[in-house]
Amino acid sequence: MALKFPIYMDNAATTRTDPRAVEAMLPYFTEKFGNSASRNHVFGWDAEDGIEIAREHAASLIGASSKEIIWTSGSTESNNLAIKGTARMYAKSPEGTKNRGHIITCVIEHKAVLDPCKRLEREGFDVTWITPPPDGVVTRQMIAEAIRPDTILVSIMWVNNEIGTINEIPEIGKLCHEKGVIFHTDATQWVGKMPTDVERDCIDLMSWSSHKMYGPKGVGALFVRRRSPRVRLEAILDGGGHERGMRSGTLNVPGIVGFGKACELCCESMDADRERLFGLKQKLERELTSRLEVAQVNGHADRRVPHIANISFGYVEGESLLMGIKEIACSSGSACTSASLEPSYVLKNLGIGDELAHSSLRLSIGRWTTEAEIDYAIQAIEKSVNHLRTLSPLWDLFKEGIDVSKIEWQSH
Amino acid sequence: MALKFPIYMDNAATTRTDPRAVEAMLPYFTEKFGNSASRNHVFGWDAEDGIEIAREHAASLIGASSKEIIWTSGSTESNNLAIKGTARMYAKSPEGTKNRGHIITCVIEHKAVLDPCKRLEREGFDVTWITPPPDGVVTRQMIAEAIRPDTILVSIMWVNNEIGTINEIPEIGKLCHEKGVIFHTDATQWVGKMPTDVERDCIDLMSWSSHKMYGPKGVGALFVRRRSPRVRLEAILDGGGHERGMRSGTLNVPGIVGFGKACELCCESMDADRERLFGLKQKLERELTSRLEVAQVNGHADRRVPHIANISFGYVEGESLLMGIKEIACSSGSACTSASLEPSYVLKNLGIGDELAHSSLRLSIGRWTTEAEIDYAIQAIEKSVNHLRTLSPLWDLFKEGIDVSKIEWQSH
Amino acid sequence: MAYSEKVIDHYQNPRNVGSFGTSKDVADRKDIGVGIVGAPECGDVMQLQLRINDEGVIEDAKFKCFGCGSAIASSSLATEWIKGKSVDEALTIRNTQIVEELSLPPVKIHCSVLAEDSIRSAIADFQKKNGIVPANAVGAAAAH
Amino acid sequence: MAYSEKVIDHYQNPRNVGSFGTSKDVADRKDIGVGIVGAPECGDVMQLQLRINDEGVIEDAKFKCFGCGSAIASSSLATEWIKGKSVDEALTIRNTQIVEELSLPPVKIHCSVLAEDSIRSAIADFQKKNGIVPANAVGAAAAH
Repeated sequence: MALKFPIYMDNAATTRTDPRAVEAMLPYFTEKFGNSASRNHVFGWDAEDGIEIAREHAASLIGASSKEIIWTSGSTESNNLAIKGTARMYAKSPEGTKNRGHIITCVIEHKAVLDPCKRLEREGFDVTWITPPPDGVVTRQMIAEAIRPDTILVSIMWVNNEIGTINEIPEIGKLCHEKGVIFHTDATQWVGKMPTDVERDCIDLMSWSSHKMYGPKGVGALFVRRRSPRVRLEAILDGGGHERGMRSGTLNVPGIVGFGKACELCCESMDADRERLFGLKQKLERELTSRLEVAQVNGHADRRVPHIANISFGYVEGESLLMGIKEIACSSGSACTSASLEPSYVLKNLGIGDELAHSSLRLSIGRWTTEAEIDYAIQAIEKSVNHLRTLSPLWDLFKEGIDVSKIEWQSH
Repeated sequence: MALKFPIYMDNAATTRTDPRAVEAMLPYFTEKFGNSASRNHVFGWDAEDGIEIAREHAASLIGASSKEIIWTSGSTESNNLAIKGTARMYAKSPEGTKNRGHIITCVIEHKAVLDPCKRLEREGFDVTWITPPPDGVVTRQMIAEAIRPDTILVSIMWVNNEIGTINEIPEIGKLCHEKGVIFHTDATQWVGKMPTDVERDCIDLMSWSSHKMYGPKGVGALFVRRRSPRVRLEAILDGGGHERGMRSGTLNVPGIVGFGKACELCCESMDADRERLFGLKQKLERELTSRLEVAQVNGHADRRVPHIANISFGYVEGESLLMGIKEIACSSGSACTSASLEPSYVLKNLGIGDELAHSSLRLSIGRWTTEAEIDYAIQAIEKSVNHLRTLSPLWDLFKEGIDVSKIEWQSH
Repeated sequence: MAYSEKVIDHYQNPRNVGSFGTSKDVADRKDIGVGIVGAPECGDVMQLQLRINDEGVIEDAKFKCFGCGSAIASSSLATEWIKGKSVDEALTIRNTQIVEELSLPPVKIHCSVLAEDSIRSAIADFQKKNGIVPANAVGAAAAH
Repeated sequence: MAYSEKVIDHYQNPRNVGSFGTSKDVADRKDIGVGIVGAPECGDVMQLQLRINDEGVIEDAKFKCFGCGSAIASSSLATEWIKGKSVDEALTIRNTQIVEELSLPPVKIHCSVLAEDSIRSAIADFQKKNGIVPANAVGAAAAH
């Protein structure tokens, strides 16, 4: 089959919506278009039925009860609601005071976790920021050492979105339940791709997003445990009392229906997808690191999800590499996904070095990635890296045997 | 043309998405499916282009610059962001203190305004709750009397969602600008239906929602004035710094594109739609109040939008009336749109009386409402009211000349 | 929250609608017991009139109702159930039986309570008119 | 944030890539001025080597660049512009001209600044090697 360009390898940023999910959504725009809060007519009932079927699918994907699913606009909102909602609900002293409670998180979390935690710091909460070792894995041991008698919340992502490392989530969950601390995980890069059981793994709050698992953008979910313990949250969006009072606002009916369908599809194809993607990722990493000098896979050697490969190519700047392989849509630690030009804080914080952060490429594959695309990517990246090294003054220095990191650079 | 049942007359709850808006969205699910924050490939650029074109349409619908449009998940979020964001940004003293600033709003606002204001009261702000007279109109004079030296925010809806009354928004806007007070209006039932010019009318912050104006659910906008004055807001959703730092989170690209298309369509057909709907609403109200005894139109006689009719039929309970006209999808002040069975707080607060609140019907029409549907509704409502009055002990009392309100009822 | 078929049936074809006269008409009739419960500002008022013979058997029952479909169905059903029953039998009807028969959702349970109340209230009116002191008067009042 | 056609052209066909030798090779050559600006941890390093004749004319220029497409294009363009120019003329090149020629977006202006810096730095190196004190040395240094 002929390749179709550009090849999409940025599935960690967002995924294509599965056409079956789009098809499921369509009737809810123009036929069953009611407001699910309308209690008195069939348009409202149809919308509510759609919502509740989706809730069942979302719940069964993660081993929860459907009453434990709160719909949001996406992972950012889910994370904000979980973190701020818990802190403000379980605060040990009122607003305007200090020492309102202790929160543990990690410096390589997504900004949607970091920024709410920073805000809570300003609101009088105490935050411990764990820095994982260069392999990127947050362990039970690190949390155990950080927990204090006044700890109210631990928030650790299941999978890091840039390097794909898997943290010790079940172990941390069990620890938190032993210690009576509420445990939140941002599972945006995990759910739908890997088997999930919030009950077994002692998760209290879990965020995830439709558009990272082949559903539409603009919808997310927050799992909120209802028993042992029953978790309560202070809402962020007030008004009307939808979603058990935790999230007011007219529900995005078509979006939720599409998300539900995407959950159902992930349930069905997760095992096959996972194995196939793992094989493709292995090939990509193996070929690139064997064909090219000074190419390193970032993150832990084994504890990584099958869809994210993050590789640094020494002495080549990432953005220029993206330009050289413009028929492949992927991202680099060099140019942040938001408007900033700072290199990836994730790679920086792991002590990989700013230079290798600037030289990194994230290739994230998905349901429609083919082996032919992987083969093409390998060729294209090899060629472009070699070309850029002919332009690179750093490559010359490296080849002369000079340690680039020892030079005193004239920064500007 | 044969009528198609059920007839939808609940356009104030939500509207059918215009098929042209759905068509505009479709490519953004499966073809141009990128994350608009992806800066390095064509999937991201296409998504961003879609967002920015939509922003232009939204801005030109309200006379703003596109840089003044912040995308949200809907009016509830827009209202929360505008009200809490302003109060927390312009607070006169820190959290945990009293007298942090004065806010003026009105008791018949939507819950998405009332509940944030109540939360701010708990956070140390002082709120004046204006109760409008039975005609429901909030005037410049009422605000002028309530403004104090420490007033930081006035939040008054443009149109009431239950009775359709139009408040003195341009006049209140000018007053607020004279006094240096930030002015927010929840314009959910106004924008897209009536000509809007935030510049002329001195609006600083304005919320509205896609799904009330023939766009998809799950998307809203907040207009945030950028000059004279430049309004600043403390974000509610942190993380990533999207939307000029005011609203983080991956943008709902297809939803926003659909919303943009809906704005464009409203620009085109607003004048014609408005005139047609006004005629239909007039007929509905005129016929029902002339054919039936003790039937009153709620709200101001003239200052009302063309798409909302709210009529009370004395001695008939609203929910049973809905059941009697089940081929017409509409709502009643008797059963609240959320899960509560409380009668409409809007009608109650206007001093119409709980009894007439329980007897009210809201018929809200829209782009696809036909005259044949109006004629059918008139017939069906007349018939059902007459039938229910044969069952009503209150109707008998009325007919015996007994004043129902003077009886001491055995409440349970 | 669609209505059950039985609620719809009672709503569309209510049994025993009507009265044996206005409040004034029946005020002095010792064979008629009148119960009016609820309040307009609460959204439901039920009026039940019972014609009771010398043996204490409810020979006929008529209702009127201002209220939602579930309230109308509950009172309609109540008239069906009590016709032909003795006063004592009628007093054994519990709102939970109405809930079950009509498959009322939790938010509509108050309608069934109102129907039970209207039966008790009408019988109490009959007993008061006839100077009968019910054995369990205190208990019944305390039940609500 | 698509790149302009001129940036793409310079990226794909960079002009004057290379060097007149390694740093060590050219360290003692008085006809060569070397400028290396930027830092790896900032994501861009530009190396410019100029061969300048006795009349102070830039006879040849070579660059290498570790940096994004805009940085590569800026340095490539700089070599094109300064070849054949006198040292004094080369010093009149301003980053804003590079921004304009390449249609660089605001977030990429720093690339043009780096290119201007590399010209100044290479010329300063040449002047230092040849004991020339530039008339406007203080002014030039203060400009950045």
